[in-house]
Amino acid sequence: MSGPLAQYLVLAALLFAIGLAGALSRRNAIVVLIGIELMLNAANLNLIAFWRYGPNPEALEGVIFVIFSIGIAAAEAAVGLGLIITVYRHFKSTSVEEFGELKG
Amino acid sequence: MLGAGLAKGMRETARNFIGSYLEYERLTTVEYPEEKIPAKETARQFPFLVYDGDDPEAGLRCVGCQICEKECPPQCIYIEKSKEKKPDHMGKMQLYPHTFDIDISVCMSCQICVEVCPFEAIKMDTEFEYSTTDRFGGLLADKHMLAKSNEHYNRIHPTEASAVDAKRKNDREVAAAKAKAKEEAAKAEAAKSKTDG
Amino acid sequence: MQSAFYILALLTIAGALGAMNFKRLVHCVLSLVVCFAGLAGLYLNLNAQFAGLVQLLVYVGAVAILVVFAMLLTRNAEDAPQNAGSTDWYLGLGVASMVFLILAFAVQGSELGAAETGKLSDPSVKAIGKSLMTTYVLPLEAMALLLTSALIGAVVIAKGPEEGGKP
Amino acid sequence: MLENIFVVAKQSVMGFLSGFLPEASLPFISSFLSIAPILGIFPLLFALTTIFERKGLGRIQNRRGPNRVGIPMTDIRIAGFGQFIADGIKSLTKEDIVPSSADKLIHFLAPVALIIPVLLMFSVLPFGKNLVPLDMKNGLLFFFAVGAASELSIFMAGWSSRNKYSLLGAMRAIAQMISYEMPFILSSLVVVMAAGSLSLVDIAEAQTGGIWNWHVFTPWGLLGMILFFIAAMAEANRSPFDLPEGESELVAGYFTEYSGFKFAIFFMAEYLGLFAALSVWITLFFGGWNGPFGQYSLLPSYLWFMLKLVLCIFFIIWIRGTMPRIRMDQLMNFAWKFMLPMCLINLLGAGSGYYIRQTFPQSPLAGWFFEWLVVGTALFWIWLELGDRIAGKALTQKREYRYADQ
Repeated sequence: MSGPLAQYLVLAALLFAIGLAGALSRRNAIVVLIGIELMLNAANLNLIAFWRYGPNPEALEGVIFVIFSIGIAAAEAAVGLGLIITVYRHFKSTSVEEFGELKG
Repeated sequence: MLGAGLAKGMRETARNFIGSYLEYERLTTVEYPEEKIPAKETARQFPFLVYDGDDPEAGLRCVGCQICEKECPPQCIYIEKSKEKKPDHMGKMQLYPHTFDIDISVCMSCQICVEVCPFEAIKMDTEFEYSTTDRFGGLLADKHMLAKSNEHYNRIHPTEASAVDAKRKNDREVAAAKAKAKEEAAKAEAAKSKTDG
Repeated sequence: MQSAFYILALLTIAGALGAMNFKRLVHCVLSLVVCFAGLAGLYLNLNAQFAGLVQLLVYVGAVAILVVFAMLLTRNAEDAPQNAGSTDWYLGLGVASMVFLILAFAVQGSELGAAETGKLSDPSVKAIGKSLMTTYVLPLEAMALLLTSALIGAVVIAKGPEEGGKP
Repeated sequence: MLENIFVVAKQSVMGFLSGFLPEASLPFISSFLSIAPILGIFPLLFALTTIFERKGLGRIQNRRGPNRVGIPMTDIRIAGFGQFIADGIKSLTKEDIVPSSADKLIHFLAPVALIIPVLLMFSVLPFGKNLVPLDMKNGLLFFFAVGAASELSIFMAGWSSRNKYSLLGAMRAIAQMISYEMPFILSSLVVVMAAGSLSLVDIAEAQTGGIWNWHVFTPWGLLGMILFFIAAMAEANRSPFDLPEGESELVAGYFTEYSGFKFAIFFMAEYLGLFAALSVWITLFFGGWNGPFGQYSLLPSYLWFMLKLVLCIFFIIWIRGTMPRIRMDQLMNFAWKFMLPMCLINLLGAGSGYYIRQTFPQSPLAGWFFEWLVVGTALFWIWLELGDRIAGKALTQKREYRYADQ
């Protein structure tokens, strides 16, 4: 497959891979969260690209899906950062290695 | 109601805004170099030397006693006494200052020189516009710059100056009376010695 | 439109790489903002105006600011050293490149008809709003509930125990 | 004739240029011709506002304000209106100081990143009939989205200076702008509901036909107008919400470490953001470029717009001369406990007002009357209750000091 849709899909794949690499290899919990946000955004880009170059752009599924996804990402960021702040209060660090001690 | 206080405040500021164009008295400031607020009677800026009569050289009240020089906290006064004497207003022979300099840039307007002067010779002026482009020479006031007439003193501090004038007049009268009494006593002494002798 | 795509794609990828690789957390966040702005530009390029502007409003205006706040509240951890060359790093890089290669091959080899739609549809906000209120009203309500609970949850988590009271 | 003078002028210039310039360059020339007047007029308005503000504040405090600087080398003073040129020259020629421990790149980028979104905000504003640089379907959303981007620039400025005053100012600014972002957007939604469009051009056109069609003369529009104004003042860090740059406690807030022309850019960005917010305020509630007399327009539409904008500028100067700066806890309480519920209730009021008017299709006057009677009374009552019970208490309560009172 080639053409504009493939371009967007490859770009989204690259974005997803960068986010994944960051989320797996960085230690700071905030950076891990940023990586997860990047992966979510890659998915959003896919949705929009499929909607635009798909067979039926008159239907609004793609855009609506993205709007919901953005809303969920905002909620996720708020809760995730709240958790990070709480853990920081306890361990005085935001390194994900500390988080391992949380297991019961 | 929320906002009522704001409306009240805005009415007040609007009244100020319009009023400041209509009523001159509302303005609390003047446009300085063109307009000036006359100095208050109790204002004090920098010292000056008082002289009586028309001749600043002859009428200078200062006798060069150097008390002010010693008392001045920032030490901005420099005095050199004269060699010869001349009579003061009571006829007593006194020295006078040969040199009398005040460094205005150092003076802190504390008025201690005025407080300590026993001859009512140094007073505080209300003049403050001494700005100059010459930082060192321009702010060093010498005897000629400092000497100002008793009329000037009466004009800027009328209450204080009239008290000083009355006191000096009284001093003069007392001195004259004393001199007269002394003269009479001397005359009587002479007459007595004449009758005796 | 093609040159705009390349510029925006470059901006997005550069921003994403920066967000994952800078040492300072603040630089990561600012780089992330560049990435988000690039994505918003891509959405606009794809004629999804509403989605692009919402992306800008929510991600740049809210999520990035939230991350900034979290960063400022956890200030001691500002300079977390990155362990380049450790096992974690190799693992992350390896998995990520595998994922990318698989996805890229899948996309290239896909038989999916790349429907070159001639007409550009530009959905009006009215249409989006109407379908949100009719077809998708249930997800919308669920979303509202989720956001409310997330708001309350975040406040409860981050507020911590009451001062002087019981923990 | 006068109405379309700018449109005609641009068309004739474009027609002239298309004769010998290559085809590909024409869109750029066209954009440039649309942008250049904005870049000329609004910074000039900013410069004039600084001098008007100083003179106005002076008069409010029974002073004269600046009245010295006129034409150099002469005694002509033109009532002090040479001041802004002197200020401009001064800030242009001043030394640019960068703190040695600052994050140099971000410190340099912050003013640039601030002025770009602020200028972008102007691109969707309808300045007159057919005078809009970018007629976007989602113009209002664009305005809010771009405005949200300026928060981050303020954070960049505060953080990169490595100064605690800057950082505190930036923290305050972000907290304030995030808190008032929601009332800012929600209070404008009533107009979007009424006009059925997010395009500012459509919103302005929905209010043509005389002063009684302006949204401010409906109960929800009046309330929305007040709420939008308060939120806009807070978004623009304008007095009485100028805590981020509270001179008495924070030196100058987030731009403490900026000098010379970078400082001037911060200053200008603040005022330009304010003008943009006021322009949206005018467009949403005061008829935009519409004159108040229906089809007897008297003045060209862009002059009506500028007249309204200048009146708004005088109004905010008046507000600044009246109100003291409020406290941080008051600010937050007011945003979350009063502004947000009030905006949500106002949305309800706008919806019910719409249905009340729908029930009187024959006589708009009766619909208007009943709308005021029902919705207006309800909103006024809620304003009183909420204002006194919640906001009044929050605004007047004594502040509790955690450490100082012991």
